[in-house]
Amino acid sequence: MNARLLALLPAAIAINLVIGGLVNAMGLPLYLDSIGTILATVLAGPAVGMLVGAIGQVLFGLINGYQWIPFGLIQIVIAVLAGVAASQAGFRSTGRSIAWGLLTGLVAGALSSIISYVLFKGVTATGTTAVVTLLRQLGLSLPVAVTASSLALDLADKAVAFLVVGALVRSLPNRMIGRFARAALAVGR
Amino acid sequence: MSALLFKGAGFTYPGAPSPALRDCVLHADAGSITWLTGALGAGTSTALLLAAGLAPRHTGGERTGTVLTLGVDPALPSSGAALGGRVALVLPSPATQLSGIAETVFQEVAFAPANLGWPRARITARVSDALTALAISHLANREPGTLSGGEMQRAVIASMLVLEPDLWLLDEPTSALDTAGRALVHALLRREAVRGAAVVVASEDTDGLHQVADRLVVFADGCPVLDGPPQEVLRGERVWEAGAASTAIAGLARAAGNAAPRPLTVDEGVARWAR
Amino acid sequence: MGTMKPLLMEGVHFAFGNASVLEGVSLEMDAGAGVALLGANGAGKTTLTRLAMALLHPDQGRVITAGEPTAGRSPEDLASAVGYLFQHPEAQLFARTVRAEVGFGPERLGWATDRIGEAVDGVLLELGLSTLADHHPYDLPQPTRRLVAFAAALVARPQLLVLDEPTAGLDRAARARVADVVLARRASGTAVLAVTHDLGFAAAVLDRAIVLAGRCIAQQLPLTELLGDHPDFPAPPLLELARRLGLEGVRPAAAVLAPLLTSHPKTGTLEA
Amino acid sequence: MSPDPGPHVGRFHPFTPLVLTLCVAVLAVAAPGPKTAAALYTTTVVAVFLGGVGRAALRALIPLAPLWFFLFLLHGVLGDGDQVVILGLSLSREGLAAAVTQACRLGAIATASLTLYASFSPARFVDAVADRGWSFSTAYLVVATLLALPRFRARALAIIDAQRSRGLRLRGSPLNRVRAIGPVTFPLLLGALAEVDERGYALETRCASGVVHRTPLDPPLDRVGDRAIRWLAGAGAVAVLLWRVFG
Repeated sequence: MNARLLALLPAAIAINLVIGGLVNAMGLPLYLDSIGTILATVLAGPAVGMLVGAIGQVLFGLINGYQWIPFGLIQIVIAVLAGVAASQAGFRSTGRSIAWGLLTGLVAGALSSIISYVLFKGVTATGTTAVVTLLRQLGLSLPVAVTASSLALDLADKAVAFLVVGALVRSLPNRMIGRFARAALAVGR
Repeated sequence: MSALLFKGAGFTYPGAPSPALRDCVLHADAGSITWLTGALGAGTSTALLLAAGLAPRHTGGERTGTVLTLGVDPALPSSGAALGGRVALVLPSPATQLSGIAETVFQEVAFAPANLGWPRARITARVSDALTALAISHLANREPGTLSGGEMQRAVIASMLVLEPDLWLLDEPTSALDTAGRALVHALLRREAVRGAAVVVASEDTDGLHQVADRLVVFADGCPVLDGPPQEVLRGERVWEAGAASTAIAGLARAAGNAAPRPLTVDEGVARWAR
Repeated sequence: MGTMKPLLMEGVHFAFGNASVLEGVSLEMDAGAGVALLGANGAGKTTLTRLAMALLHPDQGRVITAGEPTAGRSPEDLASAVGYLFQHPEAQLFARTVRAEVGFGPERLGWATDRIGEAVDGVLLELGLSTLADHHPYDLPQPTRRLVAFAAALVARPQLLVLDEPTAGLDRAARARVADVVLARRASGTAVLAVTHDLGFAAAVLDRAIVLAGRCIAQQLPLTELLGDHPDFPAPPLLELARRLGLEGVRPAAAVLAPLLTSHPKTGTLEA
Repeated sequence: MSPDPGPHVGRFHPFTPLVLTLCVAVLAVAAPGPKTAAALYTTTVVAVFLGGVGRAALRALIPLAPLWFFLFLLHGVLGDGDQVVILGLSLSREGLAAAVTQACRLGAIATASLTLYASFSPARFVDAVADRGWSFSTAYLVVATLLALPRFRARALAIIDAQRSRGLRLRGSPLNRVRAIGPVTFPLLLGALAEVDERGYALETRCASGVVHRTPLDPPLDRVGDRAIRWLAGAGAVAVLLWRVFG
């Protein structure tokens, strides 16, 4: 692996693991644990994005004890979708970024609800599970409650994640855009 | 044959409106210390990246003309084999030069030799010599991230010294060091030149350089405009015209309307102006 | 601002957990004062500046910044009165242009748009950044980026400037520009507290030295007296020369010393 | 990555805790009912205490507490099927069993995982990989990220301090907070990207790309005991998995 990727990847993975905490410190109930994956995909392609997402998920499990390694699959799906979005200049405007974010959120939400229900009995990260419990008390069945809460949170989380990465890449200085040719394509510059 | 040779070398960063280096002719010889100075943007830092081959191989952008580093064109992908571990590069911000996986300063300095697959005994011996040379043996077991700026800069220099390079490329190598630290690094560079290495320093810190450098090259607007013995260049007027600067005392003499050649040190200043 | 002191600390104690950092620190700064905060790494210099900015609060004693105790207040409350330059200032840059970056503070403070425009243009002129106003900060070399962050700390014309290593990583021209601006702001009444290892800069633009050691203020005296007499603080070239030429009590800056050296171009003897 | 990985577990070859953690995960997923899951969890906790890393088992309770609470709530209290009254609460028998099983599964995995993290020494891991001649890049990415985390967290806090000192208010209306996302996250992202070039130059100059066989600085001992534990645990886990899938 060339030295540039050895320098880029740890930073992108660390962003996946740190930005959530940063945003929570501001009282926003978002995970944003895929910004590094999306950014790496836009800058260096989906293969790199998948690696960032996968290693990030393993390290998240290692550090926090939560065993979310099965959710690594979702990071890979996000990298694929972000790659498709980038190839279609999906980050060219706020509107397009959010649209691609919602699409990714839909797919990610559906997948995570299956994993959450089948493997984890609907109990995953505190935020999501609190919503599940609420819906359950309103009388929804567990599978429906899990699916609804995963979808709702993932739609919001991925929309904001795509929004942030799109706004960032659009505002990148010329020197950086010149260094990451793919990024220019992603924002139609 | 020069350790470093630029013939009509030019370079433009990707997305940059104008070239950072234009039609640059420069050489640096083994066994001597060549000091490059110039205002910000004059091209000295770019010259070092070109010499190391990182421009354009890593930076992207366009290079023109010829660059030969230890007789090889460093921009060629195949140059890695010929130059690997023989060219040392020290950049201004120590924090970004760390390996990222060392838990101790010892492991940090041993990073490159380990990557090159040196035998363990040789690594241990060379690392402790390098730590001693930079007077940081007492930091061997400290975590690199917890060092002060000056300590980190010495650790980065030590992690290059360990390789016994044939060509040193140093960009503002003493920016975070105090007076004593600066003197120690200058003495170290002199010993490296005596050992036969070519030492090229890019720095605006001209205060101590006339006791260190064998040759001073002043850059302006992307290419060398002055090249000569430090004492002569620093006492003259053209160094200021090129947008660079001489020592603090020479600057004071110039502000006081003194004509060239001007005093360089406090002692010379006292001799010149004392009643 | 009348007689209100930009910064007052009375018997300040501060500890990280059980590791005491500052014990019984008292200091006072008047309008226009210029203080260099010196001391070894870990002596508590940055902690003291963070206390002044209400980024930290004392365990005992009082910190009064811009006439108001910092107890119960947070940095954003002091943002209009205090300009704080962090050690790695470029780490806070995010806007697409220098103008937008520098205007961020005043905008957060709710200034009117035209007032923001004037303040930004003024500070960019002061720092020689006017031609770069529409450049992206990350398209500029790192020293210039640091100058942009410095402009962001100055733009709201605070009455107190707290600077952490203001000249670190700057090129010669930028260093001279920062020195000129600090002197000009002090002349207009702004107090400046600077943590610095750059003794040439300190001697040229600041007056008093506060040396932190052993968790308290070990020494507090004019800079020109301290530098050169203390092993840790050697005298920078211009101060050394001024002292050996018998020019005591003169600010060791080229602009000040030069006229005193009006010497015959040929013989170079001192006629003043 | 606590400074002292514990008196006993530190003696193991770095790969041993790694393989054991994977085995515990496989066994946990394969555990059919509450009894087997509970047995696995207790064995894991006992083993961890014997290994001298008891505090990892205790620290695991922090992430586990909310999970256990919601499992009990969702499946116990709100579970359907025939009810049983315990301590005045009417709980679903079947739901409770499912909740206990899942709780113990997560308990075993979280305990093993945090023990691995507590005993993880980056340098020994890199040396173990180098000793085997495996891919240095993968070891580099894992270790460089773990060691970068404290630096990124510190920088994130510094950014919040810096923006607040310029007047940014983080509390206030949700719109105000969403608008604050840019000034808080962009500096971290741009700063990280701006550093990539210089970090890449340093890694290239110090021959970190295209490493063929790296010299381990202090190769960890791989005793027969270590290898035996790894093979036995691995075989056992695979056997249980096969039995569970095809049994």
